[in-house]
Amino acid sequence: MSAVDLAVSCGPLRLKNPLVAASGCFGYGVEYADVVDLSALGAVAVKGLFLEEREGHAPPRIVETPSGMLNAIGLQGVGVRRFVDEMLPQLRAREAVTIVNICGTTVDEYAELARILSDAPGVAALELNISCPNIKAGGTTFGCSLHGLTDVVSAVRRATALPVIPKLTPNVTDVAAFARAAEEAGADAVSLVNTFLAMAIDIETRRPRLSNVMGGLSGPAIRPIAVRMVYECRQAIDIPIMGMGGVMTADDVVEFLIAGADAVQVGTANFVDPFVWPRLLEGLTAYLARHGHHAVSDIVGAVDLPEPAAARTTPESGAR
Amino acid sequence: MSAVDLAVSCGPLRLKNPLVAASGCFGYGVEYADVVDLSALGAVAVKGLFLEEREGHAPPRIVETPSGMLNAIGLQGVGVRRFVDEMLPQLRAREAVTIVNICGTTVDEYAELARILSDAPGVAALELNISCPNIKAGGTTFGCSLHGLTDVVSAVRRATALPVIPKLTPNVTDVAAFARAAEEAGADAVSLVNTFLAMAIDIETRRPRLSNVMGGLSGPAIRPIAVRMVYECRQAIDIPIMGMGGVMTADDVVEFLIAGADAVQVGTANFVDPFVWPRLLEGLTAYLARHGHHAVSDIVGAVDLPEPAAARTTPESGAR
Amino acid sequence: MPIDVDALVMSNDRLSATYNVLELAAPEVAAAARPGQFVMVKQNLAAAPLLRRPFSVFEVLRDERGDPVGLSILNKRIGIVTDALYALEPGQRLRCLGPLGRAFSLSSPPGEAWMVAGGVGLAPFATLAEALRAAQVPATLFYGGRSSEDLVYEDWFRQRGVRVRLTTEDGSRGESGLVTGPLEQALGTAATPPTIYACGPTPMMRAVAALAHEHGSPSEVSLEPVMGCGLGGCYSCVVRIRGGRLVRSCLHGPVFAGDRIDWDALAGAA
Amino acid sequence: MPIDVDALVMSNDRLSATYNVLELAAPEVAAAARPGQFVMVKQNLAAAPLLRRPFSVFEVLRDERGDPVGLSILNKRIGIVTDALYALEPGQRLRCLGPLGRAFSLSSPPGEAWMVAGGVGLAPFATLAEALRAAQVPATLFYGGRSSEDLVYEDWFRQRGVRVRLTTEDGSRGESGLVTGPLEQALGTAATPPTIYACGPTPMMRAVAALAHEHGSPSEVSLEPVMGCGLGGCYSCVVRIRGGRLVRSCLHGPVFAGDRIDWDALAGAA
Ligand SMILES: Cc1cc2nc3c(=O)[nH]c(=O)nc-3n(C[C@H](O)[C@H](O)[C@H](O)COP(=O)(O)OP(=O)(O)OC[C@H]3O[C@@H](n4cnc5c(N)ncnc54)[C@H](O)[C@@H]3O)c2cc1C
Ligand SMILES: Cc1cc2nc3c(=O)[nH]c(=O)nc-3n(C[C@H](O)[C@H](O)[C@H](O)COP(=O)(O)OP(=O)(O)OC[C@H]3O[C@@H](n4cnc5c(N)ncnc54)[C@H](O)[C@@H]3O)c2cc1C
Ligand SMILES: Cc1cc2nc3c(=O)[nH]c(=O)nc-3n(C[C@H](O)[C@H](O)[C@H](O)COP(=O)(O)O)c2cc1C
Ligand SMILES: Cc1cc2nc3c(=O)[nH]c(=O)nc-3n(C[C@H](O)[C@H](O)[C@H](O)COP(=O)(O)O)c2cc1C
Ligand code: FES
Ligand code: FES
Repeated sequence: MSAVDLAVSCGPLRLKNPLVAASGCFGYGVEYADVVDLSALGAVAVKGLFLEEREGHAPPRIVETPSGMLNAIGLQGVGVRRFVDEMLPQLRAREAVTIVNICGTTVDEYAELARILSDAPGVAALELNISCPNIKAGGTTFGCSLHGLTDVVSAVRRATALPVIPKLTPNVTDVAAFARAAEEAGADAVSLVNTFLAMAIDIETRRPRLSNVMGGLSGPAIRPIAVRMVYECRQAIDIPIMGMGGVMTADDVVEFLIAGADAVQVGTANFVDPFVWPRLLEGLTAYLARHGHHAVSDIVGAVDLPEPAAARTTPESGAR
Repeated sequence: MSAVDLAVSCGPLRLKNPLVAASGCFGYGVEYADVVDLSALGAVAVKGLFLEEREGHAPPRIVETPSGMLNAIGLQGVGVRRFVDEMLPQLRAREAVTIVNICGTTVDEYAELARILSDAPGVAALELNISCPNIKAGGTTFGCSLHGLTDVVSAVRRATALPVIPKLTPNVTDVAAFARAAEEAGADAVSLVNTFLAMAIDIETRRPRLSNVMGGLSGPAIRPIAVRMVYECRQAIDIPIMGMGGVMTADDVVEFLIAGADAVQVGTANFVDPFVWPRLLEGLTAYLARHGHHAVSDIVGAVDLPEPAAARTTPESGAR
Repeated sequence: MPIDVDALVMSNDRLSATYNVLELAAPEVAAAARPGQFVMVKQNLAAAPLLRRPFSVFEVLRDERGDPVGLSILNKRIGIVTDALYALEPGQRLRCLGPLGRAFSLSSPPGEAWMVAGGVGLAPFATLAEALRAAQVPATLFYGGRSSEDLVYEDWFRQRGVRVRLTTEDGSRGESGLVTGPLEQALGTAATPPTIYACGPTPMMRAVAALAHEHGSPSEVSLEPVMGCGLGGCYSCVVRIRGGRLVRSCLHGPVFAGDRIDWDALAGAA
Repeated sequence: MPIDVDALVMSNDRLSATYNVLELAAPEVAAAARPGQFVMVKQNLAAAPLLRRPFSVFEVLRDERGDPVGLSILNKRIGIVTDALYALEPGQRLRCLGPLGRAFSLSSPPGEAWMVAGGVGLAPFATLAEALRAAQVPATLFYGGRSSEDLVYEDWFRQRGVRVRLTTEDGSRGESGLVTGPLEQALGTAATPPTIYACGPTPMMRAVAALAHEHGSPSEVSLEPVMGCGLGGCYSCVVRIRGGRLVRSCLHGPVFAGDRIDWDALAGAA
């Protein structure tokens, strides 16, 4: 097993292993410093940050669903300045590789956030959360509009030398088209998936179970859709992919790697088991060793397609 | 409880209750005649039919996932003529209200199927499966293209006097836009959701777990997304909605009704428990009685929105 | 007409680290079951995993008066549900839907019946052995496994007048090699071609069907594809038969005439 | 620093049809737990439902030498997991992550400590009673429920020198009415303002906090919002404090000064 090297590179970003804490599921990282060795993770994607402090939505903010959960936190956050002054130094002290997840309501806000964070010591990369609430570009979110995505990525690209990783929403018809647009706009990598827009209703009160009415579905329930989307994007782009969606075990990590992810983010699993990280790392190492691989990259995108089927792997072909 | 009347109407279609067997999850209905009283169901949507007999995909055709399953049956079927000659008479003999789910590779095939079935005694309505494999309209399936959808619905509308119910795919950015297009093209109702395009990989063999590589995700896992989509469509159209996706219990039926469905289809649950129907009917009746309702329509679309939230129910607002 | 019973687990006999026999209180299902039929089981309708799993009816359990009181299933651990069935304790319950599928067709005397089982493929043959005995058909069981742990219950068959020939691949029990070895040998010396029944790994069943064909014996095989519903509703369980059609093995099987199967296609699917 | 233990269930004492006490072998968690802290439990990491559930540390269980051997939780059935916890049998295991959250701040003599519990809101007060006793703070428990079945464990408190005043809404036990009745009365006649601790339904805690404020008593309440993680990671558990900020009750609570809570907002959220 010692022969296995878990290090991966996501474009300019070198990670000691492919496991990354997903944004919004790990606070600002510092909350977990007591239970998780932050320096042992490939990276930590911190909770989505706006320029200013944000209050977020009223509770109830989460509700459990079959093999998943809905959340509508509303991006409560301390704002970028307090993050840089208060959290970033702690993350550096813990030797965490920090990916900052940024959100704006305008293209300029994204660019401004990128500039501020470029000057802040200890930021490894920027993940662009382009599926936030209240971000309109031609009537839909940046994340659901190719133009919106292109505008945000290009603006951030111009504003920073840091690795730029747009995070794609799964709530679109053709996610691969968004991955291509991100690549063309100069992204260093893409991450996917964000949560699926969903809703649950309390049948006794007939009220939505979330104060915000709708929320994002995460957890094992979405994994098969997320794996499909990572696979589609792998066929469509050459830049690295950070895959995620419902990863709970090392087997799930491997499934995303084989589907085409260069790194794998882990979100909801942190809530179920904050001590999941060592188990994921050991399991991944054991899998690679068992199969005689020395590097993670050996299995990235290594799907073995049955020949006749190869012709049928268009997005249409699966639906009934 | 006897005071509760479960009858509902979906446009011109009168159903003795809102529970409908979902297409492809109940064979041609006749397979279940021994275990289910077909005449006790609101209706039976039979397995998708093409003009000609179809072989479908090679096995493996299904794989289980967290709270769900993937399938890529590939619409194996007997073709419309054998259905009319062999199955339809049996369905009539069992007094089943039969909704025929039709699939074509061209607009003309849909129209031709509609004509044939209009002359066949015992067809209550046509459900248009516009998210089948291999159906191209401008590079994407009819189901993922507004023009494709409009063309199919208009053509079928012209070809038949039967109630026309396009079945919407959830694999789109804005499902409500497709519901509107269906309404404008003359649909009597819409049904949703079909399955979510997904994929699972066997990490030992690195082969896709389905011979077709991708398949459709169904079951409880998708329910919160399906409920959201039904709710969005309810805000967008005036024609009736048949809602579905992960219904396993009477509570789930009620959730879809409250979200805005006039009738509720039940698919995967048939595999888990073919005797689910009496339990669903009793549970629904009990709920209505407990809440002092005499008709199903009393709760259709009866979501109670917390005031401040009402403003925030746009598709964007849930995502992070 | 299948029924669904929330059957009480009467006993769980763990035969080895991988095999166990569960006795289930499902008298109606047991009474209706014919040799080769199966049941779809699930521990709790609400609990994960979502789908039921198919299992052959192993024994029909009877009281002293000979009336059916339940059935047993022979379980081999290979995953989530089979592990859970191995761990079940008496007093717990298991939902049991059946009987389902097409049964073996009984050969009649004086012709002999030869059953060929590979590992857990033994499961459908206990009920068949009882039926053959009632019909006074002389029966032999060719029973093979990887090693001795894969061979269970042979005494049960001996006690019912079945001649048993054991093989193990590692030679730890009976003749060493594949079960088809002794079968071929016996076929070569058989006075009249016996009716052959086979259940086990696909390559084994294929080989048995081929041998039977060669020696002019009729054969029936019991297939074990992944099954989503067991009732003909989902079309997940199809197998290709000679002539090219895909048929649902939960309705037209699991028992098929060995000659009807397109073995090349089946091998590809596995 | 919280740890996660796959704790053995040592006993399950079903006090009524809705209440039970589970004894869990989690010595390290018990040793570190301070009054008012909680644990996040889940039966099996892989099993449904997905998320853990928060429970107050009820008793710290000690051996004859007084060393912690485990902890108990007082469980009230209201849904999926609480039903499952009611059904647990000794020998089974429960994952137990903790201790978590902010503890009660101990008042010191000669001042008195009054604990006000509504139903299962009793849970955080057993450990508090022990701590008060060790600090020689005179303690009273005002304990209310809908009816007598909602009142459990009062003797446990009496045996530890706690004065207990019971109320039930239906009068089936103790004084009839709400727990705030006797509290208000007692506050009216109290020589010096006691420190007041409250846990129970939101309206009750709100009323208690208001009474305490009126009579110049410091108060602490233990809130019970839905919690997704218990570690500050998910931001699901926020409560609005005076001044308008939303704070995570798993980190800054569950125990808050009664004066800090924006009770209007909290009522709205429920
Ligand atoms: C008609 C019929 C009768 C059967 N009778 C018996 C019996 O008497 N005793 C017995 O032990 N088993 C029997 N089987 C096989 C049994 O159904 C499977 O072993 C079981 O479904 C596996 O479930 P699992 O949750 O343990 O495995 P899973 O965790 O679901 O899967 C584990 C692995 O096993 C594979 N697998 C899943 N289903 C099957 C299957 N049907 N056959 C082979 N591999 C599969 C999966 O692809 C996966 O790789 C029968 C199958 C059929 C179709
Ligand atoms: C810090 C803290 C300490 C707690 N201590 C105890 C304790 O010692 N003993 C005890 O019995 N309970 C305690 N609770 C409450 C307990 O966590 C919930 O009762 C439990 O999570 C419900 O889980 P369930 O699966 O049974 O309910 P579910 O099936 O998940 O939900 C059933 C219903 O209860 C509601 N609900 C869910 N979570 C909560 C919650 N946290 N509070 C109120 N209603 C909820 C749901 O909205 C739903 O309407 C505590 C809660 C917190 C936050
Ligand atoms: C409570 C919660 C908060 C989240 N907040 C953010 C966020 O701030 N920014 C972001 O890009 N994604 C956010 N996400 C999405 C996750 O990062 C991840 O994309 C999604 O949950 C799927 O992964 P999982 O199934 O492993 O959780 C959040 C998810 C959850 C559950
Ligand atoms: C095995 C299987 C086959 C299906 N075949 C069809 C079909 O032929 N036509 C169709 O419109 N939908 C088909 N569907 C989709 C279902 O009708 C339904 O839309 C979907 O499964 C969601 O509902 P559920 O979660 O209750 O199963 C199929 C689903 C499954 C699981
Ligand atoms: S198992 Fe569903 S059709 Fe055979
Ligand atoms: S419960 Fe997750 S932040 Fe408090």
